[in-house]
Amino acid sequence: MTMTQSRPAAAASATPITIAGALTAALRDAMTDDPNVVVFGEDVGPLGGVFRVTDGLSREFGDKRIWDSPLAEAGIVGTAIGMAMYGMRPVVEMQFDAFSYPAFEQITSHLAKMHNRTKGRITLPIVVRIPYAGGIGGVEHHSDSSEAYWTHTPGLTVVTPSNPSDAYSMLREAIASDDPVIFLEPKSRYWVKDDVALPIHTLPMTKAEVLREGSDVTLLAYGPTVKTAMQAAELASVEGLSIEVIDLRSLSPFDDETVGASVRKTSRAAIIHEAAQFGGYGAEVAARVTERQFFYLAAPILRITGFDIPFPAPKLEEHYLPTAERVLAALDTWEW
Amino acid sequence: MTMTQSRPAAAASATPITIAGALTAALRDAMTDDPNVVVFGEDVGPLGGVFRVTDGLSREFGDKRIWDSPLAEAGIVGTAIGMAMYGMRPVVEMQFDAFSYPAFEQITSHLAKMHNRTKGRITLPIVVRIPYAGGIGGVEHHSDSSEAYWTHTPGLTVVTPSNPSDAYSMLREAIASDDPVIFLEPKSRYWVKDDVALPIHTLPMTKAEVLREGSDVTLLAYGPTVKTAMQAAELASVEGLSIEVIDLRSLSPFDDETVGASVRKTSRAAIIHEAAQFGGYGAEVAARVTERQFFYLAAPILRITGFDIPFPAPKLEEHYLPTAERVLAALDTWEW
Amino acid sequence: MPSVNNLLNRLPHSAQVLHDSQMSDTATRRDEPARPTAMPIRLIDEKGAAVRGKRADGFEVPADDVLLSLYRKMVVARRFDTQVTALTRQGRLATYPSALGQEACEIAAVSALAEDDWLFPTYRDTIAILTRGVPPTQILSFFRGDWHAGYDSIEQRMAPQATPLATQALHAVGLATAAKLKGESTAALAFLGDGSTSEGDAHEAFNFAAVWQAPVVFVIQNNQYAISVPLSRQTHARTLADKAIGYGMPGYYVDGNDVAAMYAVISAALDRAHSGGGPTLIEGITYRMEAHTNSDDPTRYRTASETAEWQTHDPIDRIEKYLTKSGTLTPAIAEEITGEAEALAATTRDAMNETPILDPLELFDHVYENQRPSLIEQREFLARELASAESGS
Amino acid sequence: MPSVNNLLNRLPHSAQVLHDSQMSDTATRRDEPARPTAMPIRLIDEKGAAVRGKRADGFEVPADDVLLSLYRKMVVARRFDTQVTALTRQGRLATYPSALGQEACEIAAVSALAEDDWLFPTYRDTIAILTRGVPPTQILSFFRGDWHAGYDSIEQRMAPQATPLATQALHAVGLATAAKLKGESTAALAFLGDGSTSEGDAHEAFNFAAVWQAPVVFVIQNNQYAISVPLSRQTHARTLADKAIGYGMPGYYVDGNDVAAMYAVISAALDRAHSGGGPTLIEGITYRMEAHTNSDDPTRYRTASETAEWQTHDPIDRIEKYLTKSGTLTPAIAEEITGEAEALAATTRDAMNETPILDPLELFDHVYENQRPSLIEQREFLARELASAESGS
Ligand SMILES: Cc1ncc(C[n+]2csc(CCOP(=O)(O)OP(=O)(O)O)c2C)c(N)n1
Ligand SMILES: Cc1ncc(C[n+]2csc(CCOP(=O)(O)OP(=O)(O)O)c2C)c(N)n1
Ligand SMILES: [Mg+2]
Ligand SMILES: [Mg+2]
Repeated sequence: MTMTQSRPAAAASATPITIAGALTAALRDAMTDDPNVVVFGEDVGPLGGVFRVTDGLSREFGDKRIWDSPLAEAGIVGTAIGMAMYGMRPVVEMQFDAFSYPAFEQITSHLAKMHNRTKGRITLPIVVRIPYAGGIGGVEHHSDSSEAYWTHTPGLTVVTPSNPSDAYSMLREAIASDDPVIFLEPKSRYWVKDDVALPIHTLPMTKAEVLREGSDVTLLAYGPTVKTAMQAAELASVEGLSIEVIDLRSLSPFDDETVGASVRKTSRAAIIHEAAQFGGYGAEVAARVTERQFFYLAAPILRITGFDIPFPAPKLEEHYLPTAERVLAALDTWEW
Repeated sequence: MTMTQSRPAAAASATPITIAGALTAALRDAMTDDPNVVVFGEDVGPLGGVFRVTDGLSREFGDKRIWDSPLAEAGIVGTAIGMAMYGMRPVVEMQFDAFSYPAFEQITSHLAKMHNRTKGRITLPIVVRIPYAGGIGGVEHHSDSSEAYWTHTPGLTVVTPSNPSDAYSMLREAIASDDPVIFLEPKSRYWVKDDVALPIHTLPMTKAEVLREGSDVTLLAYGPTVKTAMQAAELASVEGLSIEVIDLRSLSPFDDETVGASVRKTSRAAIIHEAAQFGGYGAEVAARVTERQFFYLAAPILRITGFDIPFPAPKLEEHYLPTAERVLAALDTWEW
Repeated sequence: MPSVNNLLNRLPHSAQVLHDSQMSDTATRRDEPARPTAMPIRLIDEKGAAVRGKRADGFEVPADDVLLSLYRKMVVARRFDTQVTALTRQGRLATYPSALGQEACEIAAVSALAEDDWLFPTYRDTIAILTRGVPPTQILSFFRGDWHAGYDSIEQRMAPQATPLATQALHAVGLATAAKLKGESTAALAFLGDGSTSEGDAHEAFNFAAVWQAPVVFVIQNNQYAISVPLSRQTHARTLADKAIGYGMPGYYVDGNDVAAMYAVISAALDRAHSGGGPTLIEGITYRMEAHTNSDDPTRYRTASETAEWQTHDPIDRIEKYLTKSGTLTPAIAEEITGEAEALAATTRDAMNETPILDPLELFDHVYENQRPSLIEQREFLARELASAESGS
Repeated sequence: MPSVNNLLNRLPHSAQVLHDSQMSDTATRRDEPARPTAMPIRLIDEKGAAVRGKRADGFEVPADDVLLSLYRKMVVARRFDTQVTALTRQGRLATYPSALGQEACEIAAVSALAEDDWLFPTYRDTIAILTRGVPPTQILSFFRGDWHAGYDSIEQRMAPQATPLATQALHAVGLATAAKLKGESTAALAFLGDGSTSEGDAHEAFNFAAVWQAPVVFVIQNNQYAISVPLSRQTHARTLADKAIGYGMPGYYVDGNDVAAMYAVISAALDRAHSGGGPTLIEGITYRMEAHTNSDDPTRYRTASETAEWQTHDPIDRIEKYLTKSGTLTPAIAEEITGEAEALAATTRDAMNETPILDPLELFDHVYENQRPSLIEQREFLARELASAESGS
């Protein structure tokens, strides 16, 4: 994956590291720096999580800092809220996207609202880590993209890294934040490697990043679809189309500034995500960018997304997931 | 409220009836016609529900047809699913919008998906009635507008009536549908009266309805904001602005045809809802209408919505809820 | 520092149970947590007489000075409660869920708390919050509709009143666990209604508390109804306290209109919590004398005679009789208490007759700790709208 | 027609309990539902000997022909299970959660069902579905990744295998209640794992079932782990069966590797359900011998010696010994059973070696019963894309 110019060139000590590994490192460093950081959830202890993101931490920090909770997601988020009220900074894991749904009431009615209802007297510095999206051949309920549920909920900050450097930097920042953060981890990208020297500070987690500059089209992507966007840009360049790729990184807040500047330059934009299109995150992106840049737009903003169907069974997911080819075909539907 | 031309003039036997009353009548008639229709939830029995929508039904039908369940929303939806698998047609009530959140997993992972996962072998003819939105001075968690959560979930049908005739007709149709329906009842409008002769058949519940014709602007509204749109249209007409008002009625599916035709005519549109703007239902409306009608649009589609904050406490809700004045002020921001 | 997962008194792993088929039936019974008694624990009966023997389950009537203090708080709290109900009927408040008749549970619980302990109240438990020292205006701003939470939760060590049922029980478990992890003796007490025990969150809270041996006390105020729904539609169990058995924690079934019994049982549970003994589940049998809230109509679901019958079990009556008999409650003291109660009622009336000055722009100021540009924009939008409305009028 | 709310055997309203302080401690005890025994109920021990007396809790060893049929199904199911695990290792299936070691629970439950009864299985319970007569291809299409559910749920009276934990228990309660409301004797049986009992949905299911007196049987297969998490991190209760007490329903603590005991206890529970006796909670103590799924690594959380120890409690071994001793299981029959098992394994291998032909366009055909225009559009989009890929290649 082409790294942005703004990211520092790998230092001497840079080593190949995966997103999963970078997340582990971020957790380790945060736990080392602050004794109030605790980690719990299903199987995060000795097993190291089903994706091994907490691998080794249980041995290193012991079960007062990281432990397996009972199997109940509302319980996990609900008790994290109580802990945060007493000064801790819990990082909890929902094992798969769809298994965050039992915690929906705790997240929307409490996690998101406590700061507001107490006029900031109670802060909830909690990170809810959710491996999300498809591409790993998971059976039903293991490939949902739930971001639109969270981004529509005022009080939550929702971010998603697409590469190891951001995975580290953004998770550190999320843990350090006094606002609750829904931290979406693109599970199909856990094993992507980059050469990175840790610790690394990338852009603030609330900022979008221009990963590739271009002049004809702005492609907006996040998490698992950043790679798709980069591939599409590469393919398009062969045909002489210059595509700017922006990794949104932060879904809530949305970085209007960075995206606006790009769209004013290119006058055409498309957003790519895996979730169903209807009421998906792309709707907000298309609506708000159109509102703000209407008179710069030469064409409607395209949404290249999953279909409005439940996520398919493993053997059919390839037909559901947006591909670079589908992106290019979509761009072709514009009148140029 | 001005009724549409397409709705039959009140028949001889028309009597004043509220939305709540029309819903009660629809439940009564559906229960009378089909012994498989059962009603349960919190306080729907002898009390008749906190909004009295099930008033009298318990006495009339007895506790094999309508009863108070234990206080647990996942339990209510989950058992309704099992009942539907055995041939019943449960109509369940979530007492207030935010109290549907404990049922989120049952709704998104099962209610919405069962038909698809079994290739239609299992149908779930279930109606989940949810009184929603604000305007009644409710304390926190009693005024949420949760529609965007449901409309983003493939497999659900989401409808909302704005007047007594539709309340009756759409609830009958929802109960008769073999698809699960989220039936959103605008709680601030429960006591609005119209002269109606029941039973009444209005438009199919999946169709939008042009409530007022106009040529300059299309105002899209649903549930509680239909009244706001009509008021705004009335006020605007004084200033010579001709506003077409469409009551969406069906949020999922979206009636592209009716809305498209209107927007192609007016070339300007705005959507009004109470829910927070970011990722709200209006985002989908703005995005899809722009996609389809981009070259007909003279200006970006406006979203006149709640702010991106938790629903305010009773004394402050007036500042949050979209008003006709706010709608008119928004239309003024367009370059004409 | 104790470990959250260092489980005390674990039973032999069920595998081991399986291995030895020669084991006698009782061999695996350990010192089990206290099981709820057959009859609700009671220390003072309706006639104001002390109860001893099995019915007291080993608990003792608290000293007279403790009881007098409880009595005083109950009287004051009741006066406050009736005052607020009256103000609500007059339209001063948006809503008020009264605790009339439940004073024994409310006051016993809050009085048993140590200063550092946390309380997790529901909408029903306003008088407990009052009794813990929060000024009426701060409490009532929630029900008046000024803002969602009116008092300083951190300073008062009381969570905002919870509306989504049973959710607060999990917060209590989390907070208690955090205290335990930090090696502090803080305990948490969560109130729950009988209806709320049906929610999944109640179960998860009881279970997390037991597995983590969290210093938390759950006080279920079984007031017989969840709005209109009677207990018989909520559970098929003998008692709600029996649920404790399924979590391996001590459970107590208590006469919730007997403040002496509630105080004794809750105090013992808090002692256990403070000293590493884990959680306790307590059910107090009581009755909501008022409507669910002012917008409820109890004639639809219960008879006047039922309510009248419960009147004879009034929680204040019996302690009044007891203290009068013992000579602790003199007419002079009674008069003083009435005076205190009336003074509070007057303050409350005055406070609620004032119109609060609210700043709509504050709506945008607390959504996040890290304010975001879009909310600043929206704040400015509303500011302009307010300004133009001002200038327009 | 029975009424869902016509509660049988209700205890006196707690109000009444309060009234009479003269009542003796035992006066309120009614005929309580059966409480779990101290030791797991067992009818046949590891040596293949019949168990009598207290340990059998009044249950009797089923007749030899019943046991032989159970044995046959267990052997066939195990062969199937190991075959599928092997096929998964070879990459033929996306995933497979094995039930190796849990055959007694699985086969006893499914064999005890009446024809009209419904089963609500989890991902773990593939062999139960097989044993109830679903062809391997239909079952395995889920794990192969063809579609979410592969068999006809209505025809087979089995819900699709549930992945979101404990959610299916509520469906079972609803279906059983519907049958009861219709005056039919259909019962439902829901499987649950030990870990799943921690979910709120498990609680709500148990509670709704008890309050509604639904004809449902909950069978908890306590296989000691929820993926890597041992039972001690999941509950602090003596047993999971003890949870029944908190719902006022009969609870049974059973040796889950004793197919005779599981069959006897489940059959009795189903009899009760069929005749209006309400729900039952049964915990079978067992062990998952394989990894959680093929992508799990059990060495991270349990020792080889623990697994080896459980091997000595194998559920097939003991029934084999029992039937051999009794002369019912002859070498000829054993050979015949092996043949049947091998034949099934072969069929399964053959079936899974075929590449299924899937139509991607079907993705759009079952989302709704009432197809909507936007999905027809999306279907056409994919059809065009597929066509152009075809012509492009
Ligand atoms: C999750 C949730 N569901 C429903 C409600 C609506 N509701 C408010 S109070 C109430 C009854 C609560 O009964 P109980 O727990 O017994 O407490 P009580 O009001 O009797 O003190 C209900 C159903 C709610 N607040 N939260
Ligand atoms: C609601 C939910 N949360 C988490 C998961 C992920 N998950 C799948 S299986 C499993 C463990 C289940 O353990 P148990 O209930 O004991 O059943 P077993 O697998 O041992 O048969 C977990 C955590 C899930 N499927 N559903
Ligand atoms: Mg109650
Ligand atoms: Mg298990």
